[in-house]
Amino acid sequence: MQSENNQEKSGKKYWRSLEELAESPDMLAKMKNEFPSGAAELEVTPGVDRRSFLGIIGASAAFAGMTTTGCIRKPREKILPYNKRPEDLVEGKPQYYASVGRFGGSVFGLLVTSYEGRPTKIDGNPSHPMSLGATNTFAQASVLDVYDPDRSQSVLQNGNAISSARMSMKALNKSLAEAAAKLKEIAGTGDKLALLIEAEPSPTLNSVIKNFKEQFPGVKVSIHDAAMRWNEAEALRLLGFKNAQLLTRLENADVIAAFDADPLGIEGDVVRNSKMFATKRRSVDENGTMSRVYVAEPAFTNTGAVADHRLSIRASAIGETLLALAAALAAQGVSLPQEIVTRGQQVVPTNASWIKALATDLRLNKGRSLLLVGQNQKAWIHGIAFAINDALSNVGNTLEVRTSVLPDAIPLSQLASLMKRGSIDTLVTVDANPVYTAPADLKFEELIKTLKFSLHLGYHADETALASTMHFPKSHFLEQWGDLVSTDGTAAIVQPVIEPLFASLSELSFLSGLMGVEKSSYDLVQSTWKSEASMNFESSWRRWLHDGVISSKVGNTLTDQPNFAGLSQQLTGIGASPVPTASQMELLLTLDRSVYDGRYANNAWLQEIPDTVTKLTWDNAVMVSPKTAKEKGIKTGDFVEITIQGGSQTKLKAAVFVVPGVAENTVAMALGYGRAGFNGRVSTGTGFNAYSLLTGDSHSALGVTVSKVPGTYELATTQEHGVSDYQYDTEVGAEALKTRGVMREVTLATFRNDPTLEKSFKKFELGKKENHRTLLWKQPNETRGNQWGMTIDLNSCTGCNACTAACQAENNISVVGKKRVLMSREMHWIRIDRYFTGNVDNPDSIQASFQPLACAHCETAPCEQVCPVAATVHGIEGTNDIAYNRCIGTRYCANNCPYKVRRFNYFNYSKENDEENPLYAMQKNPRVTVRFRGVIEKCSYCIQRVNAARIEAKVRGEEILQDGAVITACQQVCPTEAITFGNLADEVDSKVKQLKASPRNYAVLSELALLPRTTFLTKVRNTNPELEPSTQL
Amino acid sequence: METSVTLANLEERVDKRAPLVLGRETLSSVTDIVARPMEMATPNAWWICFLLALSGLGILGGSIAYLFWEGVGVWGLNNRVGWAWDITNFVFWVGIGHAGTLISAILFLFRQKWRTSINRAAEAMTIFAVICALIFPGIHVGRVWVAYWLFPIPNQMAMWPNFRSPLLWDVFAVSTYFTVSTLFWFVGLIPDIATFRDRSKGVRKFVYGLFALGWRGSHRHWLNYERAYLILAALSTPLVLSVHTIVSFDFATSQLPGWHATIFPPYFVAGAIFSGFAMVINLMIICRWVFKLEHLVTMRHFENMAKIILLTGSIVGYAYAMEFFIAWYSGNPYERYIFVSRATGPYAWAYWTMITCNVVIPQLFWVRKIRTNLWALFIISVFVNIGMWFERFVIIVTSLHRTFLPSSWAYFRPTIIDISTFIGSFGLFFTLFLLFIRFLPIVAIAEVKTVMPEADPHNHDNKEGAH
Amino acid sequence: MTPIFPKWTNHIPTVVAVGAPVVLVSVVLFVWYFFSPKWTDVGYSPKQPVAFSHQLHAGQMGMDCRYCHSTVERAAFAAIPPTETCMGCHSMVQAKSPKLQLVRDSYKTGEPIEWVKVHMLPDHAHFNHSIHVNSGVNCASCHGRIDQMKVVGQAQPLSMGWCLECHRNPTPNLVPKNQVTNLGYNPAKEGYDPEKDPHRLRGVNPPQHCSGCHY
Amino acid sequence: MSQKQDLYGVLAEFSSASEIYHACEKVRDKGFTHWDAHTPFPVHGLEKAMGLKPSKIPWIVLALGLSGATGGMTLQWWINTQAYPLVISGKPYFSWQAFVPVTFELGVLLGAFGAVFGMLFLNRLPMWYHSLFRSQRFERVTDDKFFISIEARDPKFDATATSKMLTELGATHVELVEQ
Repeated sequence: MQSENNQEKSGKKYWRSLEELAESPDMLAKMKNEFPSGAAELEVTPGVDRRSFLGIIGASAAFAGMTTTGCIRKPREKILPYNKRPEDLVEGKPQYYASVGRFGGSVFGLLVTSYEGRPTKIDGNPSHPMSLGATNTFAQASVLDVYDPDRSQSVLQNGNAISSARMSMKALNKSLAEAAAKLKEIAGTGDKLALLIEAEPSPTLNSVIKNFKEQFPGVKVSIHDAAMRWNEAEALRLLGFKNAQLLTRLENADVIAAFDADPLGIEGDVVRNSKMFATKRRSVDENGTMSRVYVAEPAFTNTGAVADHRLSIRASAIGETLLALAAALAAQGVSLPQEIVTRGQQVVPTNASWIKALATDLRLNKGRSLLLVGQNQKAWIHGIAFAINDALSNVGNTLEVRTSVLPDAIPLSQLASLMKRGSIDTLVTVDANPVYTAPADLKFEELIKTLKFSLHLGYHADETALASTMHFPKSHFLEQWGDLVSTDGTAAIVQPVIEPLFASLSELSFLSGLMGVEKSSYDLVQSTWKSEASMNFESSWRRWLHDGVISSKVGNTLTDQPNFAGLSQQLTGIGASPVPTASQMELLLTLDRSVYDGRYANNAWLQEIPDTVTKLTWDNAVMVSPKTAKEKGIKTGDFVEITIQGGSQTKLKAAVFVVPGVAENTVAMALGYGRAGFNGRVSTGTGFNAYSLLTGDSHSALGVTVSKVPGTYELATTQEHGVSDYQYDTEVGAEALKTRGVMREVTLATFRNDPTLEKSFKKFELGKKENHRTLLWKQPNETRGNQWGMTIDLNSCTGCNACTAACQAENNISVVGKKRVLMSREMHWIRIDRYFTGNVDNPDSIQASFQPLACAHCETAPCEQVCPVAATVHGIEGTNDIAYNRCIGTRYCANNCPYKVRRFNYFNYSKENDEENPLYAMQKNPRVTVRFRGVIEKCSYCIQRVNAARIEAKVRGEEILQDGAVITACQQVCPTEAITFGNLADEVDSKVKQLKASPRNYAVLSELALLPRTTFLTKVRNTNPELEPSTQL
Repeated sequence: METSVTLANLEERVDKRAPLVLGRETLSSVTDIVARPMEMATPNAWWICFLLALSGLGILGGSIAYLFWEGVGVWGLNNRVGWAWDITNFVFWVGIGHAGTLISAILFLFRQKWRTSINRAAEAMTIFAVICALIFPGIHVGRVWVAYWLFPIPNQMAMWPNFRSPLLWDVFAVSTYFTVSTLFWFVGLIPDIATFRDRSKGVRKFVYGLFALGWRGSHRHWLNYERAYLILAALSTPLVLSVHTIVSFDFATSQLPGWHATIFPPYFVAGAIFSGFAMVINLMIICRWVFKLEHLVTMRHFENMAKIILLTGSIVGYAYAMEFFIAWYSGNPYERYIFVSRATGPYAWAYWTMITCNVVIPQLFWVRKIRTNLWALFIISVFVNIGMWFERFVIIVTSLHRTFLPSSWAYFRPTIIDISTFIGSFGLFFTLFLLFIRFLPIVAIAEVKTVMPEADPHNHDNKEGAH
Repeated sequence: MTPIFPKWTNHIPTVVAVGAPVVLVSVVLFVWYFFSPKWTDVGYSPKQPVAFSHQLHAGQMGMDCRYCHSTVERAAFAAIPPTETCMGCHSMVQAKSPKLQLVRDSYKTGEPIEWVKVHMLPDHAHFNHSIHVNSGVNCASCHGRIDQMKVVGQAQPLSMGWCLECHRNPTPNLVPKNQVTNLGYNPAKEGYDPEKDPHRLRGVNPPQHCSGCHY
Repeated sequence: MSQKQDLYGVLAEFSSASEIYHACEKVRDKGFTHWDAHTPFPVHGLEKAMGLKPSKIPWIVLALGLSGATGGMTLQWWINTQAYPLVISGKPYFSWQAFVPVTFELGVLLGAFGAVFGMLFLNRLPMWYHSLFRSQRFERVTDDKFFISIEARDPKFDATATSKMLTELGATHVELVEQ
């Protein structure tokens, strides 16, 4: 399906025409012509088509009973054919390009869909080992960043654009040359020069930096990136591995213990981890076994949510708990370094039984277990974890030590102290945004302003850009050449899909430009890989681009024995940490699941994606557990003031969000919001800047005071929304859930004793089960060909939201904004319902479960019979269709939908979106109608993909589609393969057919005899019999 | 005092009590009494009320214009609660309308002579209420400009409406109801308009003459006329019952807990009559006082209406209780929960307002003193209408905001436009009603005459007019 | 005294009783005919920037439709040929003709020629050329005898009802695959029976459900 | 004679329901055919006194009502099974149960039309001009007076004799009315 890439030849002309376009004053107007020339027929010209289309409807109102399209002279539409059609481009047919990207500390392969040169969607590259076809929310949403109207569009000098006119590539290169000259003059040999980069594992970048060092021998290289695993690297250094990193192999792990770690959420190679983790969860169907997950964490993460046993424990206690675990293991005869064991014996753990059970489980699963520690934890804690993994001979099986591609560099804190001392007076920042993301106590903004000369390359005119002497616009990774290496050493080429919409530079061309070298990043990348090529470079280059993977791996696995001497020294003086109290609380700062470290703050999709656990959109908040909240007398929406004791008396006023699962007397806050220094039209006014509380290297601080201050703040959640009392609703909801068979969950033990699960589900069945499928009437037999159906495996779903993001990208779903989410008018077609179970007063008993829910395409859909104009009726292939243009908007169907999955366009959202962010329209998928004011919309089972596949099949002369011929957007993206879509009428059993035969298969609200085509696979918790199951299931 | 009142035994109890027309009124004096409001110089009170009503109408116009311009989003609705004030107001107004038809049609069939002096005003109220009601389903749709798709009109799309949808049944039921009520009302008006043709001069004479259709009291006409009137009454009776039944189908035929209930049709009809009569009382008390109709609209009329309110109010109360019982008895957790949450959840305040106004307060009518006291009558009737509006609100909103999946629970808050649209609809109603009392006979003159002793051809002890 | 209304007014009811239905029927018929796409859309033939004659190219010279509209068998949309296609011949043929000035300019400057769209479907109706062509629906079924048009005009209403007519009974519009671009081909006259066509691998069953075209 | 031509008939005024009742009985017995009674309100039983046949309205209503109902059901059947059969909630195409309400409403609607327009038709209304409107006194027919009119075209009619008869029957006033 990927088309052989040859931009170089065929693309060129087409791109240049785009380049002119980028320079022209009114680019949008031109884009309408240039871009979807063909797509003019494919209704995607920004706004226009839909608007004229609305016009048509509007006018037709005047002609009662007549056509909606005829009876008025339609607006004169133009067709603008290509001048020279690029090779292998067929108007209206998508093209797929392989590339690679770095998202939240993970590098994985991508497959970019593009229509007439517009990238419209990003998916995972199946042949890339770190992606295997899946992606995450960040990757899905990053396509929107290309069209971010606030992306930096010109060079800034001391924070002001050097010219008001639209910047041309020529002008940009000119000022780059000037900057280069100035840099040479000021920096000289670079003794006082520093280069600040992000943790980007790119060989070509490394070679460029090498050259940079040759030109400026004295230059200090520093890395500042939320994804940078300093503590892990430091720990490995202590153990004798230079410049190394860890690669997790969850596919081999039967017991996973995560301590304040989130391998399935935002830490490390999330996509691959999830893929591998899921194989050990879905296996419960094949051979009745599955992995067991223990999690000890201060606040809910995706990993914590899927845990079979979850300990709600404050961040500062992770170290001692690990020591205790080590001791417990030693007691069971596992040989560990003496220093660790003795330390461990001194600790008096609060959860001895839990630790003992875990120890036993780990020991029994030697070599098949894995202990993980979060990146916020200190180096020595990582060291202990490694020691334990080593003792359990997990290293090599579930864990690998690999050489890192990153250049060795100093952390930001050291750079800052150098700057303070004045031993740095020139700074070149690439991509990083330290002014916003640096710890508050570094006062980085002041520091950077003291410098003689500072350069910045960034995608946005962000805080650092404004503070620096000069800022240069960076191109999106879909607009530039480059290369990236994954943790497992897989290298891939970053290949452009579109010419930069605005004059901008890649890191490579920027740095080489500063060295006065006129070299295109394309040549730089090629020269890096010349050596790798087997015989004919040109052909292997093409193959690499086509596959999206470079045949040979970079770096290697380190197998030499760790040396614990260094670690042992670190442990001296380590003991039990002080326990936080209501007056002296513990602060926990986490990376955000929507905006990461703030870099996605201007991405409307991500801002509106409901957080996995809190379901919070457009904001972050101070999260406290219900117990603590009750004690402190604060509730959701209240304002509190957080004060860091000691050193810098930093304060922050922020709103409270009460949510179960947060450790006692801990306040947790996500970073990346409240970017006062950057006024993006999306990011402005969202959340509170938690960086102002970040001091030192650690993301958790002890002894902070939290005091209620007057005033309240409205937090927009997509669950329990708008309710007067959040607590009331979560609790009543959880209570109600016990009697409703909506979210079904059993323990593995129960499942084994009751393989059909009939006994376990008895309490949920209303009336006789056999009646749930019997109807009073005879269904009309219109059904022929494929019969579409879907199963969603609740056992592997980690609630990561990737499906929601993918669906939004695929189906042109509008963003509605905070005000309307508050009114519960969000438009997501697939939402992930989060349910808590357990007793709010006992944090350890709290568990969360996820249920992705979209239209279930009921065979006896209640929505259909109530529509007065037959706008939503059944398709012959068992889909519940909506003809948007037939809908008159009574909302009766939405009312009558028991799953509440129908969404109404209360305003002309898509039009508003286009007016607010003029470029967004270019992302629209031409195969899906853009909805307009006053119509209902909902999941269509990606009917556009179904139709495309059917048409292709019919053209080939086939009737029935093979299993896998149609993959829905949510299924394609799902990193845990929880979603399966396929043909139920398949003779040879399709995957979905088999899954529906599983005893775990159940229909939500089956007693209503809706015969939904989407059913769910029961969640199974593999609880340890030695421990009380956290909740009675 | 009597313990139960049924329409059947109402008549002879009532006849024992008081004549239908008080004082020494003659045929022509009756005409004069009714004619007074139309022939007297416009009272200032009328002008003040009319201006108030007009400004209300203006608010309605403004709100609707804004709604059309911006979209349905200007209301507080959301993806969980897709209907709220819009449909509440619709059901509320349709309900109000029912009393009119009940008085004119059903009481007519039951030969309830006492209806004659109030049925004209009541019918007018019906028509105006139904006009107000018709607005809401009209403007609540997302794309008003294609609302005509609701009617089976041949079109290039070869598409037809879906006759399985209760909403489409509504379209037919309510529009039929409106048409038939209007015809019924006009037929009743013909002889009286003729009366005014013969009383008035100039333009008025011409206009009345136009609408009198040349009525000359011919008894050959009366023969067909009475038969047609009787049949219309006979048709309207099942019609009025069907209309609110079908309105209740909007909810009953869905499968939402709190909506899906077989008890709805009778319960809705009772509720409609309940609120309708309350409205009639309010209106008649005012008209009677302003236009000195004490001799035609007697306390006996009010007392009868009060009794009907008492009866229907109790029926409604019974329905509320029965809903709870069924919910519990069904053993269906969803049903059980929705009713518990109505009484205890976020909307408990609305629920208890409803109970107080609809079930508790009307019980005061057991006391004769209260049901014969105009002030009490007026205030209690107002409460009844508040209660009935809340009944619809409770049914629609509380059911929608707590459906099957706890994840989809939400809360509805009205916006200023919700409120202004509702208030505006009263403006429309009173504008029409004030015009009516100014230009048309608010009492059916010919009918009142038939219930006077003079009307009986065999009444020989009456010497009136004999020489 | 004299009555309000003169005697003749008594005839009004009769007149109305007879007249009203007549008026009503004629209004319906008027709307039925004049408001339908058959009247409003058919025959729309705007002036094009370049006076390209299909009659000449497709008709007299007998060029195959697919020579220019090359994507029609592969894609949803039958692409208007890029300028280079025109120049393929016209760099030699009529190389100097003033009629072709615009084409030559476009070829030089790279600015596309702004053709005016003739066959416009609403945005929410997804029509796919490839499946129709591959099912053996003759171009003329929807576009009429393009090969006889000097200036292209809309030949069919392209209304939903019109689409459905064929989707409910496609047979009359089916021709042998190799006759699809033969606009003159008349299956009825040729006695063509799709059932018996050996080259057809599958029966033609066009969708009639909403999501067949609207999504 | 010409005078006879433009004479409509004789109009007699009575002042109470009972009087006109008895007067009508007499006129009926005299065998007049083209005559009528005019009253401000339907006087109970006067049709007997006048010997009128029962109204035909019910038959008209029945006919129209039935056609309305059948039409309604037929329309729905045609749309759902012939015009464009659609699978809706997996219900049968012709789910007649759902079609009852509309059928009923259409029946009632046409029935009501039958009643109203049937009545107007049988009464030959609207008839804005009528000879009786020439009489000044006749204006009170819609207030409190009762009238009997006997038309000149009645074979038994004789201007003087008929007027005399009516006076004897107790008419308080008798006048001749022109065409």
